[in-house]
Amino acid sequence: MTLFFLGLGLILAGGAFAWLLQRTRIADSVFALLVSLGCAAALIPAAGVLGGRTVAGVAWDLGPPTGIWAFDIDALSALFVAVVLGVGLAAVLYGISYLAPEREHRSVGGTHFLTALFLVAMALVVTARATIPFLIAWELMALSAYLLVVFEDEQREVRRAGLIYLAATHIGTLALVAMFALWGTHAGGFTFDAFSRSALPAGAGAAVLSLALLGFGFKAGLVPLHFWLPGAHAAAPSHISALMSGVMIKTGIYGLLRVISLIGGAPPWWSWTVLALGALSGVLGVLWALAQHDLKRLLAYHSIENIGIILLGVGTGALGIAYGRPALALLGFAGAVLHTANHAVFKSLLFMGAGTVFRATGTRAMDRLGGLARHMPLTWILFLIGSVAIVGLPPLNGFVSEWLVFLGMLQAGAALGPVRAAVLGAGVLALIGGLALACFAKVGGVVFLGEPRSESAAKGREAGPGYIAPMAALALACVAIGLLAPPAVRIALEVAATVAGAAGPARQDVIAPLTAAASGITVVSGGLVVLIGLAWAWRRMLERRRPSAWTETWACGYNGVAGRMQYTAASYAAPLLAAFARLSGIRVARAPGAFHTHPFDLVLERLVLPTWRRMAGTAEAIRPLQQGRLQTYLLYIVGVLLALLLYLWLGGAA
Amino acid sequence: MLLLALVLLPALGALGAYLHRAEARRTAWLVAVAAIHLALVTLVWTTPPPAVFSGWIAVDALGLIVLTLTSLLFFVAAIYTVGYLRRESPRGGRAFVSCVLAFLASVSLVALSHHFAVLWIALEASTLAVAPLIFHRRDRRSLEAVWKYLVISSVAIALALLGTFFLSTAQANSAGTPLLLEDLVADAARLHPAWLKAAFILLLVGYGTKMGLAPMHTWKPDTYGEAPSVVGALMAGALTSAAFLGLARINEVTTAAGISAFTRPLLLFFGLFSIVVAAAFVIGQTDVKRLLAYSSVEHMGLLAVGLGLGGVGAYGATLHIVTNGLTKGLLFLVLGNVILVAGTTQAGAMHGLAKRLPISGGLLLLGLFAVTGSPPSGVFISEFAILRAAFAEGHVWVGVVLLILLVVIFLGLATTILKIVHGTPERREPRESGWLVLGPIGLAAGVILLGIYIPAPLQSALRQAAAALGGVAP
Amino acid sequence: MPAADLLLVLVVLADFMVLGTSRLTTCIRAIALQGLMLGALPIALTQHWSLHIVGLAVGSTVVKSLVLPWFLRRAIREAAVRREVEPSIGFTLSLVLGIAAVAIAFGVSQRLPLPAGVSELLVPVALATVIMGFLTLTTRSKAVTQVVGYLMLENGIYLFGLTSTDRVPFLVEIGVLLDVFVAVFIMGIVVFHINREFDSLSSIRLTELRD
Amino acid sequence: MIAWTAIPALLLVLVVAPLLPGIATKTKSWLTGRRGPPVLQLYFDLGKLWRKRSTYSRTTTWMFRLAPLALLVTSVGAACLLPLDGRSALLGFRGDFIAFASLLAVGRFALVLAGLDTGSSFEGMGASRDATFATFAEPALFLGFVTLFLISGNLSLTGMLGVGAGLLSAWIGGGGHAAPALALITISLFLVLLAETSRVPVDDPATHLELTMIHEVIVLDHSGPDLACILYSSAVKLAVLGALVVGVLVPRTALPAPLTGLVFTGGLVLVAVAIGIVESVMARLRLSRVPQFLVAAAVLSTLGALLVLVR
Repeated sequence: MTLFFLGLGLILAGGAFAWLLQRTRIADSVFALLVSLGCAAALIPAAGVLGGRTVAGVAWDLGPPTGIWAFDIDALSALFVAVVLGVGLAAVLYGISYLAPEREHRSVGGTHFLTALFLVAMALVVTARATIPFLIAWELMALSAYLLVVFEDEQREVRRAGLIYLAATHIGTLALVAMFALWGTHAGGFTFDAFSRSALPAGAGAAVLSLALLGFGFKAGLVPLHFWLPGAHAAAPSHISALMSGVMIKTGIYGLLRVISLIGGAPPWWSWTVLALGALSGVLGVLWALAQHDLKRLLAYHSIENIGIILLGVGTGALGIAYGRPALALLGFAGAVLHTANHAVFKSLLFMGAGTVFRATGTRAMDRLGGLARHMPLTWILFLIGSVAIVGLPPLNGFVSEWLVFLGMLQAGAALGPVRAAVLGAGVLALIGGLALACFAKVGGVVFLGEPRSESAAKGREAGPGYIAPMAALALACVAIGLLAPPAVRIALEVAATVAGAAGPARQDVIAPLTAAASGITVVSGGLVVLIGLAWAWRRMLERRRPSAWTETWACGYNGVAGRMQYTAASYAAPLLAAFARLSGIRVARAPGAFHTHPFDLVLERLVLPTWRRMAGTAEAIRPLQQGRLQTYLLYIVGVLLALLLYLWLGGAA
Repeated sequence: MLLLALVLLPALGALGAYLHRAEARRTAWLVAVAAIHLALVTLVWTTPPPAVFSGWIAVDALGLIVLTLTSLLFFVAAIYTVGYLRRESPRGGRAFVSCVLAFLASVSLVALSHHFAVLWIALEASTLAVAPLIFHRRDRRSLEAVWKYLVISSVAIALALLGTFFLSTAQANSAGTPLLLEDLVADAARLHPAWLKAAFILLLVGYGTKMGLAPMHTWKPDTYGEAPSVVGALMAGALTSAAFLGLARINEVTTAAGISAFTRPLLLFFGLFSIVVAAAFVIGQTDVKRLLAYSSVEHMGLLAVGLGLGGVGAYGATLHIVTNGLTKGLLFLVLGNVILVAGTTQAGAMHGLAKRLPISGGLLLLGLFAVTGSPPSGVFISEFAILRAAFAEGHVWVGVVLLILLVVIFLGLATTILKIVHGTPERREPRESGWLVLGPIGLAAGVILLGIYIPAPLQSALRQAAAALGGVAP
Repeated sequence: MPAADLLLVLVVLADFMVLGTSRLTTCIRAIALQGLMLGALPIALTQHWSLHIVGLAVGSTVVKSLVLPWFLRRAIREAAVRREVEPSIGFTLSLVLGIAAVAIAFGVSQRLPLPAGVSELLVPVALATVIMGFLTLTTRSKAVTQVVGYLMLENGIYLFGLTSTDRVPFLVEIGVLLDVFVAVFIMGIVVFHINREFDSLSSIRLTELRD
Repeated sequence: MIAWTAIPALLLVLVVAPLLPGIATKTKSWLTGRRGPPVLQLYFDLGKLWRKRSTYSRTTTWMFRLAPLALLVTSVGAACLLPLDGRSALLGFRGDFIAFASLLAVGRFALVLAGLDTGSSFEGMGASRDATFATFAEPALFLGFVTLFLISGNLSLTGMLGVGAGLLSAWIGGGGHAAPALALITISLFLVLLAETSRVPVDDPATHLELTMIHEVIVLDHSGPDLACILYSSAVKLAVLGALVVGVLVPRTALPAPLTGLVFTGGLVLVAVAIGIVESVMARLRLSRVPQFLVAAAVLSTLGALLVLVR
């Protein structure tokens, strides 16, 4: 743990230097160096735990009311620490290049400091083992993220997105505060140890679990608590979007898993709810992503989708505990944690790709992009790797975790009793996969392929190594996890075992065969790579013998293609969205010779904002209470006095 | 003697300030008195002095907490005043410093008094000391504000006087010095319950009005809206705490007399009602000072709720006195900086504060998160304790309502304050004056420190105070 | 005792005078009169003389019947405010409510267990005065009348305080008196400013600060 | 995990595959009273295309050239995962059916990107439609697998369709409602086959109007060996999905080895004939109706799964 805290200290110090030295030339290098060192140092204990060693937790007693501050790294924490700091390091390094052009306009050093703080807070969230440090880390994370989101606060949209984010996260935090208050009251202590030792009465247990779902659900961004997410992710600088989408929302998942492990399982109704919410988030997230025209908003909605997939895993695992099927629990949780890690990697990669595109072209509107593959080949390949991974296709990591989630749900079908119904979730997951494929084909095709749709897209040029290297590292991770499926699956299962509380031979009975099966994935993925590579070599050899001709696109007799004539993102998505009718969340504007679709968030604009307006209206309606006349104010006092005397007279005097 | 000095020093200081003709000397005088007062308070912590005037003036944990808060806030405010008076030189500056010092004297007396009549006199005196300060700007609006403040406060405090008389009537059959806190508590069983209850009601209305519990809070937005920011900080941080102390004192008596079943529901009701009203008026509030006033109403409500819940809630309420006081001081002073450069209290007319005044902007943001109870601010710790009490004492619905209202209030506050912090500023200001930011920085540090660690002496004081109020420390 | 009862009746009559008149000067005169009765009451009520009683009587008389009325008169002298506008509920209704207040006060006092040795009229009159003070405060719009209402309220409470004169120390009563004095003093200054600042012929509303 | 015995059947499929579209077309021609192209037409086409050189648009990138190869590799790869000989697949492991579906998806992903790579709105249109319909086909396919899993209790395709699947006993009324469930998913898988291989009523391979085409329009710009790859891959995909249908419909674990190959080939031919029959009796659906068609397939699969679930 010393190494861990030392690492976090280094990260913070790096941030502080970046801030203090921001006018000097060495600021960036010092920042990069210290953060790299810090991440490396803090990752060592985490890697050790994942490798099977144990770390001794620490606890300081600060006296009431903040009580004991305990920190510990178990397998679950270790995985999340690895995600936070691994992806975090890439994001920070990317951020240094990404923010460099902003240097003239604003305090970049301050942003770097906040980023470091954000990282540290997240690392503390996943290692804290007592209420107060957890909540403090949680809120530091939420607030530093807020400050990072409003980086470009001169834009109205950004401010609005920030406010909505802040409101959502605050509600979530309060739900957690209530959860801990309730839990601690019943457990007689506020450390996680006390929680795990106590048995909650049924009513309190239900309340704790519901509040956990609300509080962590807001952070994770599951439908319908997701409404803050697209705006905030789109508004933030890209490396922050990467961190938020890739890492921050996962702390919600961490929270759910931690609560499950502390309570020792959840009742069926809760597990089914999680499963249903996962299905809902998955389908609606990807559907709404499909409707977006803004690259980053689209990616943000995909985070909701992937949170849905993760929740399908979490729900399956919880069902496994609830119905006493440890194998099911292991598989479900393993799918969830592996997908969490995977999503962190490829979603950060994608957001960085989007940021690179934004820096190169100055726009995020997909209908103004196109043809970037020619001038930005590296960015395109890296983005493509991210896309293939997120769609869950071999040979990359997304496939491995979706495979686990699928297996988990099918495993439910092998059981007896009501839990069997979970098997139908496989159909939902398949639909999600299909929609995601359609969506990322759209993104890749519209943004990078074809012809540029605007001047700015035509100007796009390849980014420097400061952008490419962090993305390449993440892409490499995607490939590595995809090809080395067996160890990844084994680690995920070990982590899942800590969540499920499974131990001993039962656990090995599940882990060994699955790890073996995962080598099948390696064969498929490796085969795919090798065969396509061979086919490509062979085809090029053939081409050398019969050289190809180069001409215009045929386009059914039209002369060539012009940028504006191409299929747009909106028209591409139209048939799919039409099939989902109103659920798809687009407003269609038709005019002779013109067709526009405007995506909007169903929950935000149909539910949240109207509710808020109604509340504001109610508040407005009682304003006349404070209408300025002194006599009326005095009447209030008299009225209160009389009412109280009446109370005394009627009830209290006896 | 030390206790008397705590009251007499600022009282004589007030007279002395009036004799100084040069403004610079007056402000130096002010800072000096504040510093000495703070030093004396520190002395009280290290060597608790004996009671004087046969126990009428004494120091106990609860009083000491309020006294320290007041002294600390006053010191910060005094430093701030140096910068403030440089920027905005008021007419009648002489009266300003004198009244501020008189205020310190009266609030110190409130904190030290263990006699209900003395308590009343001191609170009334503090009311009157503040009145000229509100009228500081001498325009129509401040005239209206001071008039409303005076009438409502005076009427309320008159009711409190009636309550004090009732209390003495209730004591007719019991032994001990009339209206002396210790004797009332010691012989509480023989107090006449009906008179005691009536006394509680009147004191609740009287001191509740001084605190600003809804619906008796009506003077608050007007007063805070028109008073100079320094005065706002002192009122919202110290004066309301002193008024709450009055309520806490009678609560000590009712708890000892065993009529909590009668008093606690009332405290809960007024507490929650205050928070409801605050929530309703915070939404869409465009005047930043009125916004803070309603926030103050909310926190007074929280204090009442904590007291009404008992148990850990009493501890939470006691801690909340401190955390709320520091936070309110921070917010008022920082907003004072904003108003000094913007020349208005309308949120719509200020934006880009984070770029215009980076330090104040950051502090305002911090204050916003602190006052809404985000960890790691001390306010969070105290609110958490109150929430725990709601669950532990079986008032789950109180906890639920509280949480929902806190969300609404957060939204209202955040909407307005973030509008000020973010955006593009009209122009940039030169470097911020140290006098104007030093105090708020100190307060912010204090608020955050209390959210992480509570020093041992304060901890034991809180424990004793909670026990006196019939509660327990967590 | 009869002297005390007579004084108490006069106190109530002064209350009604305030409620019934439209002239500000009459109001102030009524409150001055009431102050005089209050000054006399400690002496009339007491059974054993002491410096405490005398001091209280003198202090009250000076503050309540001389200084404050004089000060209020001064406050309104410069502005030509002489008449109270119609109160928001009308003079007749004000008087009727005043009578109701007296009735309620008597009804309530029947139920309150009082320490022995106190005039039976004292508590009802105190309560009636408090209520009528509130009535004045909440129905009149002129600032001066409200100060008068506040004084009535204070007088009622003071009357109640007389029930426990022998138990409340002298120092306290002087402190209370001083506070009331300063309060009215400051109010008077504000009234003076109000009269100067706002058009004295228009009805003074003071409702600019609102939400 | 790897069963080399599956190689002959695999080779058989790879060789026979181009025959199936020919048979389908021939059947359709016969039924509509025409002679139609020869059954081996696709072999001729492939041969001709192979000898030509490719023409590329200057708009396109390497993606355009990669797609045909990816399609080829993934189709063949999918074939490796199916127990074509009725016993075991070349490669089998727990959850390999997910890899099976995903491999087909990889090919489609590449093809859709290649379509968008040309910058032509015709191919964009085709890409959009292909992606749309594939999306709706996916749940039907997976729920089919789910049903097979529920019946067999096995998580690999070999276990679901080949050795140990117990499909035969299921058909003849072994466990509860297994037989009707199998019938339902057979239909469902056949519908998926029609959609995935772009046949009537989802798409008309014979159409010549670009605006109504789906599959054909994506590959408008492909030529020479690239087009040959695509056409061959489509045929393999048809054979693979056909083999899946045959595998469900005709469990062959009990048959002696030589007979298996014969029965299997016969089954594939029958599937092709069935496609031809459907093409001659049905018209192409309106594009907006296609999702409904595929949802219907998914509903059939779900129904099948439910039948087994509630046993």
